[in-house]
Formats: sequence, C-alpha cells, structure tokens
Amino acid sequence: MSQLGRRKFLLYSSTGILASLMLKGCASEGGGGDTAADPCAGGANPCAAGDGIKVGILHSLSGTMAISETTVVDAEMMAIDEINAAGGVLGKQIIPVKEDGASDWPTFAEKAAKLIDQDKVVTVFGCWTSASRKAVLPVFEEKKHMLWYPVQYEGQECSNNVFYTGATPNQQIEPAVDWLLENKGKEFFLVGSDYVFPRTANTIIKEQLAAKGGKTVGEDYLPLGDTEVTPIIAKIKAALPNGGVIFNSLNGDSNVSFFKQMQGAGLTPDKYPVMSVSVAEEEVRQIGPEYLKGHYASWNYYQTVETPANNKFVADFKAKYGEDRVTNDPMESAYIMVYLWKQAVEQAGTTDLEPVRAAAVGQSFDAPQGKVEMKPNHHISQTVRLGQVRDDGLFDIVWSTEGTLDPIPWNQYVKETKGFACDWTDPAKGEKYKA
Amino acid sequence: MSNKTGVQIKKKKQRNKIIELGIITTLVIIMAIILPSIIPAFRLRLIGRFLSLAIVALGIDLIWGYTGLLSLGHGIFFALGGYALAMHLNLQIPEGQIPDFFNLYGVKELPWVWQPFYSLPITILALVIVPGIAAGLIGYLVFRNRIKGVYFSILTQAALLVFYNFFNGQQKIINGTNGLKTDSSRIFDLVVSSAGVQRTFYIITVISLVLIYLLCRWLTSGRFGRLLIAIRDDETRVRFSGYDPTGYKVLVFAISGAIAGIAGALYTVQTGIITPSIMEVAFSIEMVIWVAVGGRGTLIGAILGTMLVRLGQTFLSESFPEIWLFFQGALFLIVVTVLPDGIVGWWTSYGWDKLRSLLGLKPSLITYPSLVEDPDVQQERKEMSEQ
Amino acid sequence: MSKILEIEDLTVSFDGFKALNNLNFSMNAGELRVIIGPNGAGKTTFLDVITGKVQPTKGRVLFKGRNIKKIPEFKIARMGIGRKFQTPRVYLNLTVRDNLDLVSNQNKNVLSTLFGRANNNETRTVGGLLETIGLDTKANLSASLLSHGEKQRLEIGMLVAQSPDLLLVDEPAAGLTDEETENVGALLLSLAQSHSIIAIEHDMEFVRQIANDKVTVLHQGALLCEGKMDEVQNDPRVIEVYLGETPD
Amino acid sequence: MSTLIEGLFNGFSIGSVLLIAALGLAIVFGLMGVINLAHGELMMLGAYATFVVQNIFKPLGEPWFSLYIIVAIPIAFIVSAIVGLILERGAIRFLYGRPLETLLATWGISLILRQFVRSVNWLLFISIGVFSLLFFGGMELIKRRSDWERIKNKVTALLLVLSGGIAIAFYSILSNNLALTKAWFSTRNVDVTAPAWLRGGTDAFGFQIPYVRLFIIVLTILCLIGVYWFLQRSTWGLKIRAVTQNRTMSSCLGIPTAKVDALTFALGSGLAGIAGCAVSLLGSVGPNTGQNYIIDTFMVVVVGGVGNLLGTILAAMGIGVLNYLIGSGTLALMFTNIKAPQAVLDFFFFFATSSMAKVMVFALIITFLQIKPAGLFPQKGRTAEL
Repeated sequence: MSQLGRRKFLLYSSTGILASLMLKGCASEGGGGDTAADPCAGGANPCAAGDGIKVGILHSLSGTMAISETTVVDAEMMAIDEINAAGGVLGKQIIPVKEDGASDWPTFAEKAAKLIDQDKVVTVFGCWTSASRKAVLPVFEEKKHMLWYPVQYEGQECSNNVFYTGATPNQQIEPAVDWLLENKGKEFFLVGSDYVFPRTANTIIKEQLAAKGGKTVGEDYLPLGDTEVTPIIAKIKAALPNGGVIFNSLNGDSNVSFFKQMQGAGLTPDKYPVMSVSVAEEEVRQIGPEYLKGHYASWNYYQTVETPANNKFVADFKAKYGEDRVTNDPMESAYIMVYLWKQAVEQAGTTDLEPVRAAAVGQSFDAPQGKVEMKPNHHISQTVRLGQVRDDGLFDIVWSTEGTLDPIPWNQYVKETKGFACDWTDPAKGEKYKA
Repeated sequence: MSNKTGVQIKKKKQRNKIIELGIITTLVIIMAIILPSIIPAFRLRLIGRFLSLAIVALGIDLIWGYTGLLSLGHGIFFALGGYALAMHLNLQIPEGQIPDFFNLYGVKELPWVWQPFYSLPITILALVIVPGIAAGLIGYLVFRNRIKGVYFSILTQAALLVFYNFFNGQQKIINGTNGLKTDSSRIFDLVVSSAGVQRTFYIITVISLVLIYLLCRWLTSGRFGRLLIAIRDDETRVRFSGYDPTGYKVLVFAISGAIAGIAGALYTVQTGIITPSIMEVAFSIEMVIWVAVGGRGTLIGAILGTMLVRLGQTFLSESFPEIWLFFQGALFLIVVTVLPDGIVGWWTSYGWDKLRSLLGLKPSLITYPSLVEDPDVQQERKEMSEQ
Repeated sequence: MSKILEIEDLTVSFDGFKALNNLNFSMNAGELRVIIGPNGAGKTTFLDVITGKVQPTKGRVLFKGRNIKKIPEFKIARMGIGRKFQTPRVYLNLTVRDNLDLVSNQNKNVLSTLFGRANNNETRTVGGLLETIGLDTKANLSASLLSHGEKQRLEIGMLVAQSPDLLLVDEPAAGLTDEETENVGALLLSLAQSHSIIAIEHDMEFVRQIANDKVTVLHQGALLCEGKMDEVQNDPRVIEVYLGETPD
Repeated sequence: MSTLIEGLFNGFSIGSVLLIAALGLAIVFGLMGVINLAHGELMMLGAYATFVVQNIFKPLGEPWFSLYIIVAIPIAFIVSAIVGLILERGAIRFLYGRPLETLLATWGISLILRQFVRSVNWLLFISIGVFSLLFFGGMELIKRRSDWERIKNKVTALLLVLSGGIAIAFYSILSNNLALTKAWFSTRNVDVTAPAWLRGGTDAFGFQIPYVRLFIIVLTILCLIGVYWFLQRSTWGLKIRAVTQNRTMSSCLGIPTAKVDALTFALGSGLAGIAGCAVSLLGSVGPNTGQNYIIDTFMVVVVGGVGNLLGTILAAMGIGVLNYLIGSGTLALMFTNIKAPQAVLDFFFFFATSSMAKVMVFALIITFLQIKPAGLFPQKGRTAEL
C-alpha cells in the first residue's frame, strides 16, 4: 500500500511541476517582452492578407551555443524593434518568428524548413556555427529562399541564397597575421578548437606565413568543450622557448581554460602575445580581463569604436538590455543585416525573394563600425581593426585599415581556390569563376 | 487440467497473433499509403525521421528491455549507418571528381575508406555490417570480462565520446564538424531532397520499421528471447546452466548496433545532413528514455514511446524553447520513479482494467493465473505468509 | 568405485584471508555427501571453486579425473556439474515450463538456440520433470508467482534438466516450512539414486533425513572430520566448533 | 631531468583535477552503489557558489578579496551538499538497488539543474519557496491527524494541486516585475577570477609551476586526508562503512540507515562542490561546466575499482600522466630520441594532439580492463558478485 502511495505522490508532484513549468513558459512568453507579440500565432493565418511581414529568427536558444547566439538574437530584435518603431517596412510591421536550433544541426535544418513552409517568412536571420549554416544551406538552396548570416567564418563558400555580414578571412585573419609578422615576431604557434573554422583558418595562416617569410612552429586542436590545456601549453613552451606569437582560434569554453592556465604557466603577453579571432567583448567578460589584459583580437567592430552610429548603438543597446551588457562584432553584424535587408525590401518595393535579392547587392549602410556595403559576392565590405584588451575588458584599437576591405570568399592563399571569385550580379559568373 | 489450459493458451496465442497481424497491416496501410497523400511534405519528412528513431528504439529495447544492458553509446552505431549512406550519396558525382568539401582541406585523392561506397549494394551492406561489427567488437571486449551493469553503460558512453572526438577531428576524411550533406546529392539521378525521393524513403522507413519489428518479435519470442530475459534476470544462473552469456550478449548487441545503423541511414537521408553532433552524449541517453517512456521489454512500447516523446519535444521546444530541458529532465524522473514499466506496462497492468471499470464493463474473466497475478491478492498472500 | 570429485591441497585466499586452507576432499560417484560447518567455514567458497566461479590460489580440483582450473563456469556446467544456490535462483519473469525448457536445451550454442526448436526428447524431459517436482499444474505460470518452496523445487528441477553427473546443492532447506523441507528432502533422496550430490546444510534435522552416506565437517577453510552422521555428531571437535549449537 | 619532473608535475596536475572531481563520485558509487550522472552539475553549483562569493567579496576590496577563495571552498561544499541532500531525499532514495534507473534519473536531474542555473531568478526562487512552504508545511500539519494513513493519498494530491496553483498564481502575478525576473546568472558563462596570489607561478626545477595548480594539488590532498579521516576515524564514518558492509545488520543494530545514506550522498555532493570551486580557477563557469568532467571522472572510478580510495588516486594520476605524455607529444619525442622505427613514430605523432590523445587513452583503458576487469583494486571475496 505504501508503495502505491509513494508512486501516486510522485506522479502528482511531477504533474504539478510540469503544470507550473508550462504556466511559467506562458508567463515568460507573454510578459517577458523579448518576444514581440505575434498576431499570426495560432490557428488560421491572418497575416497573409498583409498586416505585417514575417521574418524568421533561427538561432540556438538552448544548448551549448545558446551562450553566444542569444546575444545575436538580442541585436536582431533591437534592429527589428527600431525599424518597427520608425514605421516598419513598406508601411508594415516586421513580425519576428523565433525558432530554437537547440545547438543541434539537424534541428536547424528542420526549423528552417518549418519557417519557410509553414510560417511563410520572407527571409531568415540566423545561424552562428559553420556547421549549422552548412546544415540549413540545402534547405535554402532547394527553396531558393534567403538567409542572412552574421558571423565571421572561414569563407570558401558563396551561395546565392545567403547574405554574409560577418568577416571573411581576408577581413579578419589575414590583416592580423600581416600585422603580427611586422610587429610581434615571425614564429607562430596555432591553437584552435577541433572543428572546421579553426582548421581552415590555420590552413590559410600556414600558407600565408609560408608566403611571407614567417614560420609555423606548431599547431594543436582541442576537442570542443575540453578544458584541460596543460598538454597544449607544454607544446607551446617546447616550440617557442624564447617567446613568439600564438594565434588562437579556440571557441567558447576552451578560451577560458586556455587563458587562465596560460597565465599560470608564465606565458605573458609581452613574450607570448595571443591573437584571438573568436574572443570579443562578451568573451572577455566571461574569461575575466585580468587574464586577457595585453592580448590581442582581430575584428571589424569593437564597442570602443568611435563613430556617432556606434555611440547611439551602444547607448540604445544598454538602455534596452541593461547597463552591464556589452556589444561585440557578431552582434553588430546581426544588427547591420536586418537594416540591409530592410533597405533592400524598400528599394525593391516588395518582399518577393528575387527582387529583394537583386536589390540587396549594392546597399550601403552607416553601421556602427563605419560605412559598409553589400558586394556582388553577397558579403559586405568591412573595416578591419586590431584591438588590445585593457583593464575594463574593452579593447584599445591599436591598428585599423584605411577605409574598408572588400570581401574575398574564395581564399587566395589556398591553392585550390586561388584565382577564383564570386559574383551573383552576372549570371555568367555566379558562385565560383576564374577571375 | 494442464493439457486443457495448454490448448486454451495456444488458441488464445493464435488469436492474439492474428489480431496483432491485423493491427500491423492496418497501421502500415495508414502510414505508408494514406498519410503521405494527406499531410504536407515537410511534416511527412518529420514523421519519417521519428519512425527511423523508432527503429533505433527497437534496437535499444532489444538490449536494454530484454537483455538488461543499458547502452549509452548507440549514437555511434546510428552515426556509422548514417555516414555510410551519406558517403555513398556524396559520391554520386561525375567520374573522377571528389566531393567538394575535400577542397577545403587540400585533399586530392579520395581516401581509401570512401572507395567501397561507390557501389550501392556494398553501401547497403555496410550500413548494416559496419555498425554491427563495431557493436560486436565493443561488446566482445566488454562482455568477455563480465563487465556489466553501470560499468557497461559508462564504457559505452566513453566510447561514444571517443568516436565523437574522432569524427570531429578527422576533417580530411569525413569533413569533421560540418558533417556530410545528403540533400543536394543525387540518387538514381534524382535529387535526394525532392518530394518523390523523400516519399520513397519514407515508405522504405515504414517497411523497415515493420520488418525490424518482426525480426525483434522473432528474436524475443522463442527460446533465444527467453534466454535473453534469463540473462537479464540472473546471468550467473545462466552460466551455471551451461550457457555462455558472452556469446549471446555479443550477438544481441551486434544486432542492436546493426539496427541502429539502419535507423541512422534512414534518419540521415530524411534530415539532409549527418554530423558528429549525432554522437553527443545527450542524444544517446534520449534514445533510452524513448524506450523507458513506452515501456521497456515491450516492442510496441519502444515505438510508441519514441513517437510520443519526439512529438512532444517538437511541440514543446517550439512553444517554450527556454525551458525544454526542464520538461525533459522531469520526464526522466517521472518515468523512472512513477512509471517504471512505461506506458505500455502501465496499460497492461492497470489502465486496461481501469478503463473497463470506467465503462461499466465487467472485469475480464478471472481465471486462476490472473487471480494470482492480481497485486492485491499477492499482497494478501504475502501478509498471510508473514504471519 | 570411481572418484567423481577429487580435491587436493586446495587453498583459496582473498587478500591474505584464507577462505579455504589446504583442503583435501574426495567423493565417489553416486554418493550423496552432506557438508556441514559453522558460518565462515568456507562452504560456499568450496562450491564456488568446484563450479569455476573462484580460481584456486593453490592446489587443484579434479572432476571425473580432469583438472578444471581455468575452465569457464559454463563449460564446467556442460561437463556435468550443476549448482543450486542458497536462495532459489530461477528466472522470475519466465514461466515454469520455460525455466525448465531453457536448461533442458541440449545444444547451448548461440546459433542453435537462435534457430533451433525444442525437440520431442526435450519436451518429454520437461513434461516428466514438471511432474517430478510437482509443478505440472503451474507450468504456465510465471515463476515469480511461486512460493518459496515451489521455487526451491523448481530450481532443483532445473538442475536435473541439465542432466548433470554431480549436483551441488547449497542449503536447500533454508527458509522452508517443515512440510516443504520434507518434500525437498525426499526429492533429493530420490535424485541421489541416479546422481552424485553434494549438499551443504545447516539444518541438522534435515541433514539427518538425507545423510545416508558420509558427512564432511568444514571448519575455518579446512577439513575437520568426515564420517557417518552418528560418528560426526559425537566427535568432540565438532561439538566444540559448534559450541552446543547442534541440537542433541 | 627537468623535462621529466615537468612532465610528471603536469601529469599530476591533470590527475589532481581528475581526482578531486572523481572523489565524491567514487565515494557515492563505492559506498552506495549509486551512479550519479548529476555529479558534474553538483560541481557546477560549487563553481557558481564560488562566483557568488567572489562577487560578495569584490566590493570589500583588498586584502579581503584575496581571501575569497578560502571562504568559497566551505560555501561551495555546503551548497552542493544541501542540494545533494535534497536530491537524495527527493528522488534517489526511491531507487536504491536499481542502478540503471538511478543513472537515468540522475541524468534527468542534471538536465534540470543545468536549466535551473540558466533560468533562476528571484521570482522563481521565491515561488519554489512558497510552494515548498505550503506543501511541506501543510503535510506536516495534517500528518498529526490520527486518520492520516487513510486520507494520505487524497490529501497529498489536493495539497499538491493547491500549493502548486498558489505558487504559479504568485509567479504569474509578479512576472511583470523586471527586478524579480532578472535572471541571476543567465545563460551566459560567468567569470571567476582567481585572487592575485593564485595567478602566475613560481620558477622551480627549471620550469614555471603555476600557483593555481599547486593550490589544487594541496586542496586535493587535504580533501583526501579529510575523507580518510572521516571514514576511518569518526563515528559517522564507522556507521557509513557498517551500512556499506551489511545494511540489514546495521539497521538492526540501531544505525539509522536512511540518515547514513543521506549523509554519504551529501558528503559526495559536497566534495563535488569543492571540486567545482577548484575547476572554476582553471576553466569556464557556465551551465555546461559539469558536462566537461563527467566522463573523465567516471573513467577514473572504473579504472580505480569500486570502493577503494587508493585505486581512485592511482587511476586519476595514471590517466593524468598518460593524457599529458600522449597529448603533449612527450611520448612521441621520447621515441624519436631512442630512434624508434618510423612506423612507431608515425603512430605516436598521430595521437600527439589533444583530440587524439583522448582516443588513445580510452583505448588504453579498454586494454587495461581486459587484464583487470574490476579495476586496479577489485573487491574480493564471495560477496564480490559481479
């Protein structure tokens, strides 16, 4: 009897918990404020008539990538809210439909299909990792739909169905390597997480170093999520006994371990400067500026960029999400892409995919980082800046390009893609042609 | 007396078999013929994926429900099957070319592991055999030393992590984290993601599910199945009865791995991509919970549980993405503490009678065995024997 | 008469503790031998060694003249040693008939179990056994529904179905009512006509019922004395070891 | 020589992290037979506790801030131990003797804990408090009635619905209050910064020894001594060992077995908390922190053998040193120096990356288990039924 009683008790309590969670979900949905009220939700689809324009937002809201991707969602939502407050697009409000990719690539593909087929969105802003982008790419290509992708990546891709507002390697990695060669030393140790971006980035760096008289003294890759970096530090010490440059493309958690343990092992920025390509303001905050002070990063945008547009961007963001929040490069790229899309729609006068796609190329926008322009290869021109971490966790900009650099998706240091380019404005050229 | 009941039981069994066959046929007709014509293509694709997950759940049920081995590493075999088919599809390109992604890493020659996958028959064979052999090998190394219970679970989980790292790290062989796309590939000169091909895959999935269900039925119903249960309940006894449990466990684990391989292949073509993330720790544990929800040790439960949990997940993570983990965690707790026999187990022991009494029907005829099976009578008997 | 089991100089030690210490033992084919001894005398370890569950640290065990060192348990079982455990170990989730059917399977290889079906011979054995152990009316019941005594009988039946030459029975009367103890005793005696049996027992009443042949007394892992029940019972060393625990 | 010492030191540093993380697990598994997949999440709670303590000390300035870590260790222990206690009383005790079910249930718990630190805010916290107060308070009150046994089920159900309803209503009414619904930690990782005296390192034996590593090694040794003392010398330790040996007998002798179970589990959880505090000095602190350690620590327990502290220590150090030697390429270099054949060199260089070192270490563990299936120090005797 007591057996049964216990079971019943557990059953009741768990259903109770479930019920409360459900209600909690509803409450946060309604009251949280970060999800715009969605008049299209539920039942028949009244939006088709033209009350608003639905756009998809497809990022990981849960899982390991949520840490990074939710910040990008914040930036996208801010841009959408601003546009809506200013009267919307073509006189209609933008209605964001959020989907959770759950840090799982097949889920990304599934949700992309759902956004397009069921929600009938006119475009999708989304993805962070290359793997998630590669996963949704077939969906967008098959349906000839449109994805806006906000993160710096390894290049070697140029899809007609994607607009890339993050940096290509020549807008981030290559200038950083040039600068390091000139100012910090010729011997490089390459560290990265074990996935495609660091591996490709390091392939490029090795070629570049070989071409410019530098030397790769070693490289190692840490499994995603691994936090024990002692072996790597030992390798660095063995390969660079008297100091040298460390080029770091570690991702996420591993950065924290890497910098914390590097300091303990006595690898200080004066002898072992680290150039990171995945450490921005948000990551500095999580690692702790004490560990990072004096190290470098390469981006197109920092919170400390001095432009009127950025001052407004930072102020608005803090007002919206809290004083303790910081802005960074992927967030800025995400903010830009919403505006670029809006301008393209307005120029095309419709949300139909093909006119918008054609109108998007050539759009320029006065972004927080300075003026950017969408190029025929569906990537944007960007200013490249090198920053050094300072006490408060923000960056001192130590070097910057004069004006913007044009994007080069097909890398010119990699033999297989050398001499190739991409141009979607000319049907004869397209994805990959010999320039 | 015993003869008479024996005949009755035999008749009853036969009748049940016919009923079961009828249900299966009806379901197959609904799933394979009616459903594709009434629901939109991308939903069909979703159901197809769930059905392929139900296949792997059958495999898990075979080893966990029947044999008592909790594998937390079925993601390995699932992925191996998926990769096998994806490699074949990626090779459907003009003669002399190699898949695109190899360019990223400067690979010029097709790695030797890819060579056999030019041929479709070899691929189909491989997607069963390779996971089967991998499972058999892992199983042999573990079972040989009588490592079982939680040790086995932990080791399979560690093996999973190792495979995950390996696949992530081997860009030059299988494209690392990015995995292999199948959607834009061609099969018999048709694009894999086109509606027709997808529908075919869906029907193949339904048929495979039925065939594998029947295979599992056959495996678990005879002497072999009873031996599996015996191993689960008391392995030492089995050994002292003159059986070598290692062989049986290796075989059943290999079969389960092969089933997972088939499921993985079907899942992959209906997802459009396979990446090492399929081998994340969480996914393989989820497979176990599908079986637990449905009711382990009942094949139909494995299928039912998978469909329910996956549908629930799709619905809930669409509505409340932020707190989906709360639900999932609660599900684990509830099933383990309140519903140890899963839905099907609960239904057969309580639900059916409850429903009958609610409908005002007479409780089903009480014969001697069911009288004894009645928990209350048992309780009474226990109390009396204690006095 | 030929020796079915010979044990020479057997020592088993766990981390220095000697569970069995230079034990010598032998028994003839067809004998029913009862082994008694106080707790910790090494009785169960003794059975563990014979069935291959524990490897001897020193010494050897010969079954039908063959050294069983390093032979896995299942092969020893196939050689003809069957073991009944202290608490009945039957497969609770299988029916009584299936329990017997599993052990009566004559070819216990994986493939023949997978593809083979019970042949007539085996079916007959199972039918006969059901009657012998008095469970024919409950043949199609799940074993979990049996009473303790019925489970004991079922397990003995499973032993017999294995058709072993040597039966090892560990405390078959533990936890049984007097009536059931009698039943089990009678069953053992009737089995003793066709099998060699080693029975380990605490219950002296029961021992007296079944001990027609020799009784062996173990103490601290070594042989204390051996002989007919009456001799053993009056041996001063045995009385000392049991400290009056023997009912007299 | 210095390379050798450095290699050993680095190996031991890795090993000591593994050991401190595995210690609690080994105790819970060894003494209670419970596989706790939420162990990593208990570590994570310890790390978050460290973060909170750090933030409390921050405004106090130096020299207080330097000492926060000393305060954080006992706090982390207490926080994780309390959560462990709740888990044991709330769920795990129903599952004793069913290790596989326990494994699944603790996985569920780990999912919930991970989401909890993401979502937790004052409102959620207070709502849970309101619920517990109403439900458990109500239960206590009604339990005093004489007809309690008869009405138990109905009352429980009713109370559950009522207090759940009130808590939810409470939550929804206040859910517009931004100050209350602001997440404590949010989904982002938080930063734990070691105090200045733990940053940097000291030169000795020709290489730099990081202070943090020394600190963790010392902390691990202290924990070991503490655990050893507790289990071998204290009354409760004696009771714990007694229950492990023979539960029924202990219970008959008047040892409160339920209390002992709870205590053992709380002890293991508390140790996880300390481990969390330690690893927060080395790596990231976020909802997924625990997941990074769980499989490695299980490997330590499996290799060490159940219920043997010495085995756990040796296993942790062994795996640590191997990981270092293979992953850092030291082994590969050694083979180069002794001019091993090219094939052997290729083999070792292939595994001389962090990713591949893991593959190799796992292969070695499997090989090891072929020789010693029950770990370094298997339990012997006839009770050791596998």
